[in-house]
Amino acid sequence: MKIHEYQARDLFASYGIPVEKSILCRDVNDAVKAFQELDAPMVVVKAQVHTGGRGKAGGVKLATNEIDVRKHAANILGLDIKGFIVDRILVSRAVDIESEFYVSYVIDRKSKSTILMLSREGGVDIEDVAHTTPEKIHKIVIDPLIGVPDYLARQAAFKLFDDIKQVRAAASILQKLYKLFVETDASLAEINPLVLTPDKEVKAIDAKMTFDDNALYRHPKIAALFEPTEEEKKEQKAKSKGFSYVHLGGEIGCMVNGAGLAMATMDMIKLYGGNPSNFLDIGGSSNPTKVIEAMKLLLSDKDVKVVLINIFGGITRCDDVARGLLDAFEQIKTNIPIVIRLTGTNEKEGRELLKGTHFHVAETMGEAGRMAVELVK
Amino acid sequence: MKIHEYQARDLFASYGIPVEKSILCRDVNDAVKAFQELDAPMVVVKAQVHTGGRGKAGGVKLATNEIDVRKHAANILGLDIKGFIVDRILVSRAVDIESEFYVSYVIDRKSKSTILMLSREGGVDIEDVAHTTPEKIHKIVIDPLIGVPDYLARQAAFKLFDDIKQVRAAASILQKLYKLFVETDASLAEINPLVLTPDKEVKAIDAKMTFDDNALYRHPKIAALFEPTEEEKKEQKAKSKGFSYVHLGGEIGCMVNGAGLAMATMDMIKLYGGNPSNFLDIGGSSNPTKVIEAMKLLLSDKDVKVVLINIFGGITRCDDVARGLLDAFEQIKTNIPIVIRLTGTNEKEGRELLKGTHFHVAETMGEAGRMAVELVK
Amino acid sequence: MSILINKDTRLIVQGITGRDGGFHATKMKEYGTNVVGGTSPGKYGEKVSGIPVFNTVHDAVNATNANTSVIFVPAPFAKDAMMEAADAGIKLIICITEGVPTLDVVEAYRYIKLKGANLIGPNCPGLISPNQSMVGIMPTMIFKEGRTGVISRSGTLTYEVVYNLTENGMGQSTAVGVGGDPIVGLYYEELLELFENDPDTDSIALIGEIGGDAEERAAEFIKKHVTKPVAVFIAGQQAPPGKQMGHAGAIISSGSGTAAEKIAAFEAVGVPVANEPSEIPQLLKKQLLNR
Amino acid sequence: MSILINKDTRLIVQGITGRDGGFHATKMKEYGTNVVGGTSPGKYGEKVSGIPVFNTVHDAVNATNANTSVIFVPAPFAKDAMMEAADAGIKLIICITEGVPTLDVVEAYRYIKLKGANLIGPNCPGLISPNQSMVGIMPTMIFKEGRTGVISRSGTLTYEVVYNLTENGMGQSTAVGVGGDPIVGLYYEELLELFENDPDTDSIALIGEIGGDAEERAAEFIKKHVTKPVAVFIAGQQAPPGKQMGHAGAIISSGSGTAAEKIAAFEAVGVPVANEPSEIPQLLKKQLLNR
Repeated sequence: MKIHEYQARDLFASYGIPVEKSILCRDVNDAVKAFQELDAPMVVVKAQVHTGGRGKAGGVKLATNEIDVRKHAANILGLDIKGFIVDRILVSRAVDIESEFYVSYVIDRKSKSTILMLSREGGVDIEDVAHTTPEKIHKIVIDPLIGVPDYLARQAAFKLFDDIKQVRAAASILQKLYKLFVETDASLAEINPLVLTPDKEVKAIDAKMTFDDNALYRHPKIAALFEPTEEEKKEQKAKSKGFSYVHLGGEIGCMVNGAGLAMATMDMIKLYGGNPSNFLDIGGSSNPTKVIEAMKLLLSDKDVKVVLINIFGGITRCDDVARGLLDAFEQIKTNIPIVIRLTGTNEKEGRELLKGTHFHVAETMGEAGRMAVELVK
Repeated sequence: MKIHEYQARDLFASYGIPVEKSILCRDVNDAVKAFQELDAPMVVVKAQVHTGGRGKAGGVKLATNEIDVRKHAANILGLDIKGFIVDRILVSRAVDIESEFYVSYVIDRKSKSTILMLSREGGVDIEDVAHTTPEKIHKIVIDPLIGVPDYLARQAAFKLFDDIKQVRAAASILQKLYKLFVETDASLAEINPLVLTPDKEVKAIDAKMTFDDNALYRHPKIAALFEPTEEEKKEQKAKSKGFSYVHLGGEIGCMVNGAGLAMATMDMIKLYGGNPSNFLDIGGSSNPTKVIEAMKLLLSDKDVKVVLINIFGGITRCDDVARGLLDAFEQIKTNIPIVIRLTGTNEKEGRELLKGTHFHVAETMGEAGRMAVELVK
Repeated sequence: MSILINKDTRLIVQGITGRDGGFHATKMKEYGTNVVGGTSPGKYGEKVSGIPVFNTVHDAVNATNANTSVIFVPAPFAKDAMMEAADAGIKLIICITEGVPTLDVVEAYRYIKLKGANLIGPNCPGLISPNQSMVGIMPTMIFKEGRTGVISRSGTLTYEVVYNLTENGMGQSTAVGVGGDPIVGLYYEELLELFENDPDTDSIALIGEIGGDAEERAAEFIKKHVTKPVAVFIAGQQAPPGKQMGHAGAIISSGSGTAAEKIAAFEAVGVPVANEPSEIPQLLKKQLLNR
Repeated sequence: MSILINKDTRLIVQGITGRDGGFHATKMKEYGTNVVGGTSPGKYGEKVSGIPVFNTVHDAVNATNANTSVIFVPAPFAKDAMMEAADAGIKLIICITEGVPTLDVVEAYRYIKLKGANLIGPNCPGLISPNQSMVGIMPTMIFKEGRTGVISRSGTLTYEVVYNLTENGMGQSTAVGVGGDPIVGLYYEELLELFENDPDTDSIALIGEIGGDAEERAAEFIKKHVTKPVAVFIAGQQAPPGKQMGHAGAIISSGSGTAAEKIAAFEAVGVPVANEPSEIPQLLKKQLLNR
């Protein structure tokens, strides 16, 4: 789950990580008031959206006077950044910067632990640094039973700074950030850039955090920060009913049990020249109610011209699945052609039950894919 | 460092460990007021002293009415329990007890970790249980990197209880007690007895904690609970000057560098028929100021008839030590005979310097011991 | 005959008195898995389908000499269950539970390694050595004893591949679903090594997915250490970047983890990649014939 | 020639820019110990008696290939220093610092074992293999190269015993002061085993103290595993129960840990116990002659 920069800054501040004073604004007048209140020679006006690349999209601007603040705030509010419409901006004291650094904690699949990533090349796209000069990114695997003791924080901070005072300041930030990471079940906690000011202070200038969805149940305050997009609301609704749904935009609706099989089905549609309209995983069981809910969601997409149902009968047998589908489609009235492919336990019995209905029945995934693509034309 | 039961109870309560309501009293009228305030059918009046065996000494009494409360309070206040005069009593609700259990966390030298000890034989002297029926005491070594996770607390609680509700209650107490133990750097946290009441509640009826002196610097609130005895004050004063002192009561005063050598010196005095008056370890260095302070402390004991100084010259050489002693005894006027034994680096040079002084100079520990014992007669 | 589980497997089921635990314990026992016990605190003395229930894993191990455990407890308790199993001396821990917080898995995994044990899952279907032992929630009827090892990040997709293998006369030595979460236990490299060293495995089917770089590392590992024929299928060629597909495993992070990259990695080391799951059997047969 | 340290020891001094660290680093170097570096955060580039200073143990190990570390940092930082050494790959860690909180030692010790390293101390004088290497604060001039191993819980008492050994022509292979705190690293059993297996050690002097039951366990261990002559001295026969004597090691808990019990334990397994430290040499010589 993503949160906004200003929310992450609040979390940073509550863990004692030094961030500049900033004020969240929802309109131009608020921004001007914020500028007055901050009483700073220069401020930065930043779009608050759940995506990166704000700078390149014109979502981050410096201002030294009210006129500029007003102008930038007006321009940024309402801006479309990668499909996200800016409805909030953050007005923050601008800091003089001597040098910029990169710091993050992130879950690492390979080491099966949290890793701390550090670089003296901060402020830019860290992916670029990773590709062009990987030696400039330091990775330290954190032992979850030990965390970040003083010596490790110091050792890491020496990768960024040479002066012991700055090392101590950075080490303290690294320990606090890890504490925040662990105590909120984050999957990413990033400071980019961490800066050194001309008067040798170490500060976090940006704040980015994402959280583990599986752990939100034990962090109600963070869960409350969730702001779903329209698409995400649809996906959330699906999830609450026990299935996963992602809208894609093609014309062949898919309903599959299992995420891997669902992706393989989409791939197959493409292989045969069609376009999947969605990813829809109805999970383990295939009871009629779930099928009805899933089909309704699927058919609410007006682009869908054909539906492909691909079910692997495992613990639930194919004949039971077939009966479930027949029950379900008695309640769903649709003229859209339905291709059904059933494999697994008792598949012949299952297919037998579907014979003579309006379903197009396929034997293999390949056959089903070809039939669906053909029916679109 | 020891604390009183009522102080340990406060710590228990602050960690959510269930203890009965109780009130500390310093005089009889307080005790009567406490009885009224508790409004309980029965109370227990307990002496608060830094030693065990209160019950046997008459320091724990039950009362059901004001007259008895007054009587017991009057009897217990001022009682001498193993040399400790009772100046405080705790008046506590008395609980009906169905069964009694023993629980403690303690530092274990063998496993080099904290161990949890549990027994269904609570309320009695646990040392007796350990000697007669060791199989009734369960010991669980705690991994300091893991602590006491739910499963371990449950596993331990099943050693005491069979009913899952009581197991859950006890498991929660075990986790809280460990947290308290670790967060206060305790060396012992003991509940004896932990009881099951007739209405199936699990409660701590007594509370005992001792703390690691080395860690008191980071627990100022606990350090503030220190109440030294007169002897301890003497020892504390010595410690603040860089040496260790324990009063023993014999007639031969000892001043030695190193705890092991000091004990060996005491043993030797006994071996030759004398009685050491004290243990005094002046530690690594032997500078005159320290020697003067140590000698003053030693001579403040009027039973001392002879002083034995046993110094091993290691990094500090014997000739330097001899010079230091000569300097020191120029400032200390005493008629008490002083036996000095110097061994180690440059021992001959050292002994040479002491020749012709009023010191009795010995070559070996044995000789020094014999000389000191002889001089007492 | 197999890797990880076989006739000597002595299994306990953690959370056996729960709905899922009880159902699958029964299924596993029916299949012939040697289910020696189950755990559920406070339910000592009860039985589930004739399987004795214990209060703790420690008690269960003491009483039954179990060496393997499968976990069906709800997600908030999964970390504790994994650690309890490791602490009690269980050497192979299979966690079926889905939705376990990632940092819980990180911590439990560290502890399990510390205790010298192995973890499969969480959020996995388990594993099966056909006709010997099934631990998890696999649909046993589609499996057949044989000489192909199967490793998969996916559930039903595994079954699809296994179904095709079985239909084509290729039985399985062992099939393992490693689980779809960001952090799971045994993965491609460890399992490839086990299959490479298993005298009763002739060929290996590997089913990957978009997200992470585990497939790329597997390709590298195969190049260096695997001599037996391997065939691969990668799901998610059509997944748009940054979209989460059903489980956390299927997410493409910007600039890496795409199906195209993974397919290229395998092809670069001479491992054939199937266009459809149904192609796996012939890709393996072709290599077996050419040996 | 020795146990634990020898000519191959490559030592770093943690806290080398402190008063004690600097003083003893110089002393150790003067004795011939191969002191390859020291650490003090932020002091990289400085030198102490010609010894280069590094910011972290990690850096020091990378630059010098050190295998041993001695710690002189103040007590509140000792735990961190011990863990830093273990994490950097140091295999023998000697902590001289006194006053380290017990639970800090418990945690550091666990981590050191996890990393496959060994700890001596804290609150110990260190160890010496005469004419090869001295690590700690031992008065080197009283030691002489030879074939007697010395293990002791005490400081100056060790020197007393060593002095008597040297005076009686019995040099030392290695002398180790294990430290007087409730929890310390290597102890009687591990050291007895090392001396038993050291071809250049002929006999062993063991110096014990009241408190705990380590001496009793050592006696049991000697009975089972030690064939070389051992002589013992136990300090504290006159200590009253429950009194703390100078350091936490010397406390008698009620009902166990008395000198009498310890002496009885050794005598029961045929190990002679000296009445005075000066008797140790003859107790060993007698056994060596009777072999």
